[in-house]
Amino acid sequence: MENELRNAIRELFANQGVGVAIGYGRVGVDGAVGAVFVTSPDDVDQLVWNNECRQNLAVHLTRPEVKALGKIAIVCKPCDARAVVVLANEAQIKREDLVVVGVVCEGIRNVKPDGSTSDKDYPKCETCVQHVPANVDVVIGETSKGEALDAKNAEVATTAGHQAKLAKLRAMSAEERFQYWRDEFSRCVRCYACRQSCPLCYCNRCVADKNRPARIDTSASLKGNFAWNILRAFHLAGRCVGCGACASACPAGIELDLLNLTLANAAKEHFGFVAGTEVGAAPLIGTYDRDDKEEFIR
Amino acid sequence: MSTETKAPDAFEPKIVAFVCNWCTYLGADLAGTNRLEYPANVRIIRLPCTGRIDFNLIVKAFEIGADAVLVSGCHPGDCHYTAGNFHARRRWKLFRELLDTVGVDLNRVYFSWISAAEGAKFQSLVTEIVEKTKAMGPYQEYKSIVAES
Amino acid sequence: MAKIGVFTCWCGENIARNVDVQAVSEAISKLPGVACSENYKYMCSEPGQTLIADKIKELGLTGVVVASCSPHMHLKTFRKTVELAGVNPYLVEMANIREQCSWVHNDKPVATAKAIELIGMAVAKVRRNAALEPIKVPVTKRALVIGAGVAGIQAALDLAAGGVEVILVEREPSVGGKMAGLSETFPTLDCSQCILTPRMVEVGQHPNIKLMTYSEVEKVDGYVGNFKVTVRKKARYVDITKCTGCGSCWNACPKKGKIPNSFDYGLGNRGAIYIPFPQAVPARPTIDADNCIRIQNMAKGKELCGICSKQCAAQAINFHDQDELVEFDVGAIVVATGYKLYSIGKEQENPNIKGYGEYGYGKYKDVVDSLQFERIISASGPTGGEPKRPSDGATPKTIVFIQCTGSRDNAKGITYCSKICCMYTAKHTMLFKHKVHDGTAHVFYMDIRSGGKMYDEFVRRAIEQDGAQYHRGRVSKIEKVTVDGQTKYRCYGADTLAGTPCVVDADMVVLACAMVPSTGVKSLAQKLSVGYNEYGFLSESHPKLRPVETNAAGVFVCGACQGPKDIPETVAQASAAAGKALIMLSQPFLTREPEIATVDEKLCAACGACVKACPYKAISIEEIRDRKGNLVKMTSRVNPGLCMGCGTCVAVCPSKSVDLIGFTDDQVYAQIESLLD
Amino acid sequence: MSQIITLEQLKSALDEKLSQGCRVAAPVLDGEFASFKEITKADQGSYEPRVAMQNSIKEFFFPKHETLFTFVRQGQDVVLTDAPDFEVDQIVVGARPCDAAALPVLDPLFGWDYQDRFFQQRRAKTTVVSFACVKSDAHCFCTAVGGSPENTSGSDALLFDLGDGSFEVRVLTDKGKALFEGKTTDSDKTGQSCDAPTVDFEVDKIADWIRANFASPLWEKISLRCVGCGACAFVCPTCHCFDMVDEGSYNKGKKVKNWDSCQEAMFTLHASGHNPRGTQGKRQRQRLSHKFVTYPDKFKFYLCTGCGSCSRSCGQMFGVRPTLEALDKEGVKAGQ
Repeated sequence: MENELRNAIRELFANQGVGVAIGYGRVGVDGAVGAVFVTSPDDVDQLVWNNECRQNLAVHLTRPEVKALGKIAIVCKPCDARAVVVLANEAQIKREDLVVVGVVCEGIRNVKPDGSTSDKDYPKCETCVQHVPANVDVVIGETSKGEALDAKNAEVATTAGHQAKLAKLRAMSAEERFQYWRDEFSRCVRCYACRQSCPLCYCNRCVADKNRPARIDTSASLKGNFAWNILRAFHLAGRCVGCGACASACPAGIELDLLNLTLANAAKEHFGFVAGTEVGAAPLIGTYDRDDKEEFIR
Repeated sequence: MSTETKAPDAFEPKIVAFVCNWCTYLGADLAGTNRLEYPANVRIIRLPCTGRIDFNLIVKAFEIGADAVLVSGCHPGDCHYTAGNFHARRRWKLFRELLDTVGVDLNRVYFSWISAAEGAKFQSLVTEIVEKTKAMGPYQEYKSIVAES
Repeated sequence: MAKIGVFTCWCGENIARNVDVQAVSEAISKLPGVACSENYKYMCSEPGQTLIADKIKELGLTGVVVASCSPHMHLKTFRKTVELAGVNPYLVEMANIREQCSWVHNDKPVATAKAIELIGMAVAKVRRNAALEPIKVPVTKRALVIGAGVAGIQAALDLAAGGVEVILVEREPSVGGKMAGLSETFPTLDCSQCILTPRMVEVGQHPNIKLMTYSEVEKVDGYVGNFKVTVRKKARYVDITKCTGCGSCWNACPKKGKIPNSFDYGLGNRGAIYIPFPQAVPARPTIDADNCIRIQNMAKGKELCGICSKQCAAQAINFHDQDELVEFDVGAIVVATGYKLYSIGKEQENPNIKGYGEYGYGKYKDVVDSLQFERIISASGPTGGEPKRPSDGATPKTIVFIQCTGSRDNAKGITYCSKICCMYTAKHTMLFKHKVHDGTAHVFYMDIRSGGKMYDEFVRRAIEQDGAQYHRGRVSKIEKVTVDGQTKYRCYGADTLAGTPCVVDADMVVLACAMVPSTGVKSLAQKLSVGYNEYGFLSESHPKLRPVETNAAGVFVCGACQGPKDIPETVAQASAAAGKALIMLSQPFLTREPEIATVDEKLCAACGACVKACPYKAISIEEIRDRKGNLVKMTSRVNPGLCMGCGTCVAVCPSKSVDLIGFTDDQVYAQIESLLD
Repeated sequence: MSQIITLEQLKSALDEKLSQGCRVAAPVLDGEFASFKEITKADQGSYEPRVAMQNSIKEFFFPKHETLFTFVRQGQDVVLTDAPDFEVDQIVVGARPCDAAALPVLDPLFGWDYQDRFFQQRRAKTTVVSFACVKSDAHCFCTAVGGSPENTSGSDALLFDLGDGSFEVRVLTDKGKALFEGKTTDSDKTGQSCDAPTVDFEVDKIADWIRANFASPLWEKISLRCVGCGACAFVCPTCHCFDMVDEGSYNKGKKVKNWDSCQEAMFTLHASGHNPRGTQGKRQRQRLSHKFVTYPDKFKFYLCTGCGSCSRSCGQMFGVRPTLEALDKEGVKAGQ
């Protein structure tokens, strides 16, 4: 499959005027897999594909440094390809100027806190049902694990374990939940790694960096951290594709993606909406239906 | 400032209300015109439309020590701007879920449709919110994270 | 440094009874930035306003807070006051210490404390207010009228008489609408066509009116005073500038008399090339392409028929005609798209509405709706005005009229009263009786609603002079039966006044169906950003005070597209809409409130959330280019002519790159934070 | 002859200090993650040498968020009140030697010109008890910057895990002595640290390359995968950049000092809109230059202890070690 991928990318350099191919390579400490930016067909052999290819490379699509390298080809797992769909729907990329090379994926290995990988599946892959990428230009590889899913039968990208954890949390009293997040958010250092590693946090200037008025405190205090984490999660409502980049980037190990999962579940349950599964979909927030639920309104 | 009917140290909740200019604000005005008395704990922030009411304002209200928040606008179909309340309704539906997961007590966040003709509804809802909030006591959890910051 | 003047009003005793105004003034005078804190018995009185003006001049105030009644009561007053004193009117805020404080709290210390906080909030806000100038937008002195029934005709004529150029767009081949097909009109029994056709001719000839029949509005861009409208001229296959209307073509058409004429609601027939009725304006034919032998065979490469073309001396027929898109700039739009009848037995467009299978409409030819009956008794109708029933052409002796078919029937999904049915049913019974002297009209009704000048008298006449039999009750079903060898329609009704069942064997049944908005009105409303209710009736801006305006500035409504109404009301409303449009178009510029949204274009990421959320389509994605023409970035941009200032865009913007002037985040957060303990 | 202390004795010594009102911070285990946290009972801590930690001990000297002064408006005046002094004793136990080594690195910075009382008071009041390393991983490179698994720099006492539920205690300073005096017993057991991590680059040579190659295209090339999240700076024991902001309302509030990172685009954004470090390559150049050129030029220390936390926490598999290796391979050794 790795060869198939390399050949496909070579072909793109040769025939489609691609200036940079964003893929995975052994770039980190001890050969850890991270993003590589191949700018010449001679370097295509740097590309790898295996079950350590964890990052969502779509985060690079909106970066000016990367855009400056010319027409982009990007390697996307099925889950990551959803982020590309949202970016295109939100007019952050011109889909026709981009080649998405989708790779069939049967799961990525887990990453331990020290950065090493274990043989266990990455948490979000445990229950993944989307092994064949949808809405991509080229599909690399084959699998017996099912076909590409379209918007109608798409599921929220998450895991049984995560859903169970969220369900357990939601079963607590409000005070207990608040206490849980109080402990979690007390570790938040407001580095904004969650924001920077999110492919969909592309604002030119985050509202957290604006101070007239200061809508939320910039301090890594409990007050500021609650406000920030609520804000971050809600700005991704109906947009988050569940790639988990935020949680895996968090140096404090906060399970931020539980907040995103709450909203993804709500979007699916109340509005039948799964982000990133439909090309050209109108945004969940910013549109409405006259019959939207309102049982909570007095 | 205290009167003989009230113990000076009785808990008086702080309620922040975000309301639209065309329905609920006028509903509150009508409550006044009809002299419908209600507790004095609510502070109304007038905005053009519920469509303008961002979730961040609710968070901010808790940060400044609100014990409960009310968000209110026109009934569906009555929006002065056609659809602001429909947009707002969808956001709130989602935002409540997030607040719930974060552990913000949903008994402290109220949403309502109150038309310009519903002065009595404004009166009864505010009265109810104040009574229920008094029964729950001050919103200690949120106040504590603010105090520690 | 801010110099804010705070002026607290006693409102006589209204505020002072429950709020210690003196204590409030003193407490407020200690707030940072407050340069003076005054109080007065009646701040809105002339001495009160003078007090404010004097303080502005004396202290050079940079902001003013008036603590008195609701801003809905007096904000405009105080804006004027400060403007006259030389301060920008948008530097005023009001604290509502009457409706929302002194009138609702009787505990004086509590109300006083609250008043202080309310004023504190206003002070915090006004500190961040900005001086604003009203927005001026230019006006195109041309109006679009959509629909050329009696409402559109009236509106167009009034606008044209006012010196405004009018584009009158009608989807059918002729103007005239529903009224052109009516027999006689209540309560005077004037001939409908006699009163309408002169108007139809006038719109066809008026130098200020550009008539576009067989055309539909395709697209509406722009905003009040500056709409850009695209109209689709449907292919008519007849060049009406060459055609003389001689009639050779439609008389020669081999399909003549073979195609149901929709103007006669299927009761009469026409050819493939036709004029819908003799008085049509323009009196020019149209080819119904679906039924034209020539056109239908052209695609197969065959050249058949073409008789009409051979007959046409003017060579006006063009079988290769195509739809054409025409663009216009207009300043105002009047919507007059009218109504149709609710479809009784057939499929409904609206899934919430059900039909009346039990009445056999569509199954029994002699069960007709009220507009069909109009054609049956109209002198220009398919029977030449002779009442003949459709099935066998026999003259009916007994006709049952069923009112409220659809209307006011929650079970069928329409809750409203269609308003005109009581009157036209009475008219039908009279016209029937005048033509069939030995006939009997039975009317089943729920209530008789005949409010209006000479209306009730009219109904009484139908009953008392013309002997119409009125039964208060509903008909539960209609059966086709044969009595003495004759086909009858047995109507099982009830007379609830007599308390007895009431069964009538009728020769014919006329259903007074509910009025519903005409087909396609919702998509038109969406193009215009005009609201509509669950049935599709267009929403006026205010039911009492702004009955012909809509929430889309520059778009007006009249006639039955806004709600069921009769001809006099329709005409009055059409003139009102034309008048409102004329007022707008008579100004050199339109002045709009400056409290609208604005985008920080440097920081906007152009994600388009605001574009989708804006109820007025006031936001678009635009390019920012440098002087050399290179694309710098994309951004959202608010059209100040369209924005109504709701602020929905602000709430959906993740980076808050859009803000609402007058209710900026800076102002609102300052208000909230002023409440911090 | 050595001094040893059992785990139980260590905990009871900490509990005793806690009961005296002393603040104690120790590694606390939360699932798979361990982070330094303030504890209220010694049992809450997890006392074994670790390579990977979620944070460094710097936040007990230089908190992520610190109030400098408060303000309140009174009438037309504004009244300022300085933040109180740090007056409580503090113990940080379980530091890695590379954590502790950062403290002497930071001392000159917080005292060369402006005397930062916030940092200095905490330094004076804090006793640092470190654990010598028993293992290293591929991210570790303390040896490259003068450290070692049993580096004593910055520690008041260094403990060696004897693997039998006790530690050998090497007291290094008076503060260390004050903590352990009378709590240890004599023994002949001595502890041993793991082997020093190996590196095949020389920091001095790389520093020279950096000096000479400010405009090298290599910077952009090697930094492409960095998304500028700044997590590296926040877990780094030596990164110390901060931002000062006003928080609160018009009527009252405070001036606070918050951690910041040069990896974020906003860090150097000018009011004009111009950003002198507009790309990630320029930001990484800044980070590396500061750590290995400008800081040592001024204060004689590398601004890096080789702990490897940056690359361990980097979601993009980046960090100081991979960057140094890339510069060494593609710059120094390639002779570019």
